[in-house]
Amino acid sequence: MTANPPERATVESVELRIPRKAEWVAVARLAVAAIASRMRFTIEEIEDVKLAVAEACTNAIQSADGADQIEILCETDDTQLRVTVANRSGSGVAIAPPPLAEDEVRIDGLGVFLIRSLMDDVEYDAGPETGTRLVMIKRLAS
Amino acid sequence: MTANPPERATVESVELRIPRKAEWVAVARLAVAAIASRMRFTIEEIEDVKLAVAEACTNAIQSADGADQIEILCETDDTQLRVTVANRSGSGVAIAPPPLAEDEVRIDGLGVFLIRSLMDDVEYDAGPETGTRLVMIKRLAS
Amino acid sequence: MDIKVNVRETDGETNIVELAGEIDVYTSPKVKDALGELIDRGVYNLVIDLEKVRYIDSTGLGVLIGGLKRVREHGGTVNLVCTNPQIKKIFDITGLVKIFGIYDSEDAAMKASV
Amino acid sequence: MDIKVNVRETDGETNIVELAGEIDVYTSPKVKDALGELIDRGVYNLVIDLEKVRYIDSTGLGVLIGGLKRVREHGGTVNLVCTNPQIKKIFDITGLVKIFGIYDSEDAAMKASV
Ligand SMILES: Nc1ncnc2c1ncn2[C@@H]1O[C@H](COP(=O)(O)OP(=O)(O)O)[C@@H](O)[C@H]1O
Ligand SMILES: Nc1ncnc2c1ncn2[C@@H]1O[C@H](COP(=O)(O)OP(=O)(O)O)[C@@H](O)[C@H]1O
Repeated sequence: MTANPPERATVESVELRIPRKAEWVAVARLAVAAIASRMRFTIEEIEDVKLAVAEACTNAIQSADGADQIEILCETDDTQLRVTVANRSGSGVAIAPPPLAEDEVRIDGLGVFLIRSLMDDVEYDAGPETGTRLVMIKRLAS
Repeated sequence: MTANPPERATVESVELRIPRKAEWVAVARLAVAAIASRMRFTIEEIEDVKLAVAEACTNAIQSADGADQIEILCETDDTQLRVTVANRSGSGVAIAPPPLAEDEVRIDGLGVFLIRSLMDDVEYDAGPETGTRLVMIKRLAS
Repeated sequence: MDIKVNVRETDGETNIVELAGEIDVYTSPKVKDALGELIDRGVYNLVIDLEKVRYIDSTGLGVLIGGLKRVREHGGTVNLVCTNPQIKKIFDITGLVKIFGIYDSEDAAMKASV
Repeated sequence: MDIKVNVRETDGETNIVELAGEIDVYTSPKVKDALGELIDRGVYNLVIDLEKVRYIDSTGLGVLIGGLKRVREHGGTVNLVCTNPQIKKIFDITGLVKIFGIYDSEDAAMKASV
């Protein structure tokens, strides 16, 4: 016998694609906040999701993989919000980020650290085929 | 010689897909407002675009064509915001809207009238192949 | 992204319906139900206060028009309180300013209601 | 979705940098430039007022940390004014509360600055 996943309420999805540019992250942030507001999240939880998604977009922008779009998929049900942030690159190959100017401070991992702190579940995969995908889950208090 | 269209500034696109349900229209509205805010629109113009896009989504919901998603494409350049609202139906066939309850008032055309009043340019096409598409343009003051 | 409906009785025959939030395709049924309930109870003079409404679309306008139609059958009135320029503009361009009384305050709308 | 930077000189050596809006990957370079300009001019004691900041992300934090690093080379200080619980929370979970002085008012931050 295989373990069946627990039965799930109906999933409703919102998909958003923005140019992979800093000036569009605010749009993703506000759209995701609007989605989270439709659920039973508290204001603090909405802010958490907003920041986590923005951090994921910022990562996608700062990585130098040649993608020109960021895809944000939000899947909601009665229990949780699941957000997938992915680079839409032709090649999908994530390469090293550009070198920083001398006076720039790279606090490596601050973005991902924040995401992990703010969300309940985070999965991160980068592969030559899939590009970089960050999957984050925020659960509703039951 | 053919007439060349005037040269255009770079177009940047944001794509949004929401379930074809009333409770998601607010997400489209807020996302489009966020996009318009990134441009040089006045607060009044942003409200215009917000309402026009919401009316287009409402139409898409109230039509009974079996589509399960609404697709909102926002194309921006230095001169304008162009929003396309389309039903994503399998068949694409738009059929008559459901009959109204006796006490319901159908002010036919109020939605489309508002869209036409609030936007600078509106194109509307419904066909068996394309489904229903509403293309609306709001121009930036030059 | 929600609507709150608060009904207040007054000394006279008029009831004040205070709406707060956004009236759109999702929330307008709630407004419709609230108005319908009042009218079913025989309240035909309504002041609808839109001061806390940040957004209204054609479905919201449809609900207000529907309410007006119903109370008029009983010689009633619907007077609106609205100063928000964006919302007044919607009543302007749709021509609904000519159908509803639109006032700057509840007091003014109440006076017009009798 | 923008940031406003307002620099105010005071009687002493400290300058107050008042930020208003959202500090994210798009707007943080503007904050970085403003801080860099001050530090280039030899202002090494900064009070950064975040009371009108509604949102800050890791790039914004990075800019503040970068500023702190630079002024510290000259024995300077960066003290923050912040009471917004959501923003304080970000400084908490990242451990940055231990690196910055965070105060409830400009007065308190100014006093700590000397
Ligand atoms: N979406 C992504 N696409 C490609 N690379 C990524 C993505 N997210 C993170 N990375 C890579 O992981 C590294 C570490 O990310 P992160 O922990 O957030 O550090 P930082 O806060 O400095 O951006 C980044 O420098 C980047 O190279
Ligand atoms: N996106 C759409 N998809 C399918 N049908 C539509 C769409 N938009 C409008 N329609 C059709 O056009 C009719 C007129 O729309 P409209 O002028 O907005 O009237 P109303 O304000 O009563 O919805 C609607 O009843 C509907 O059948």
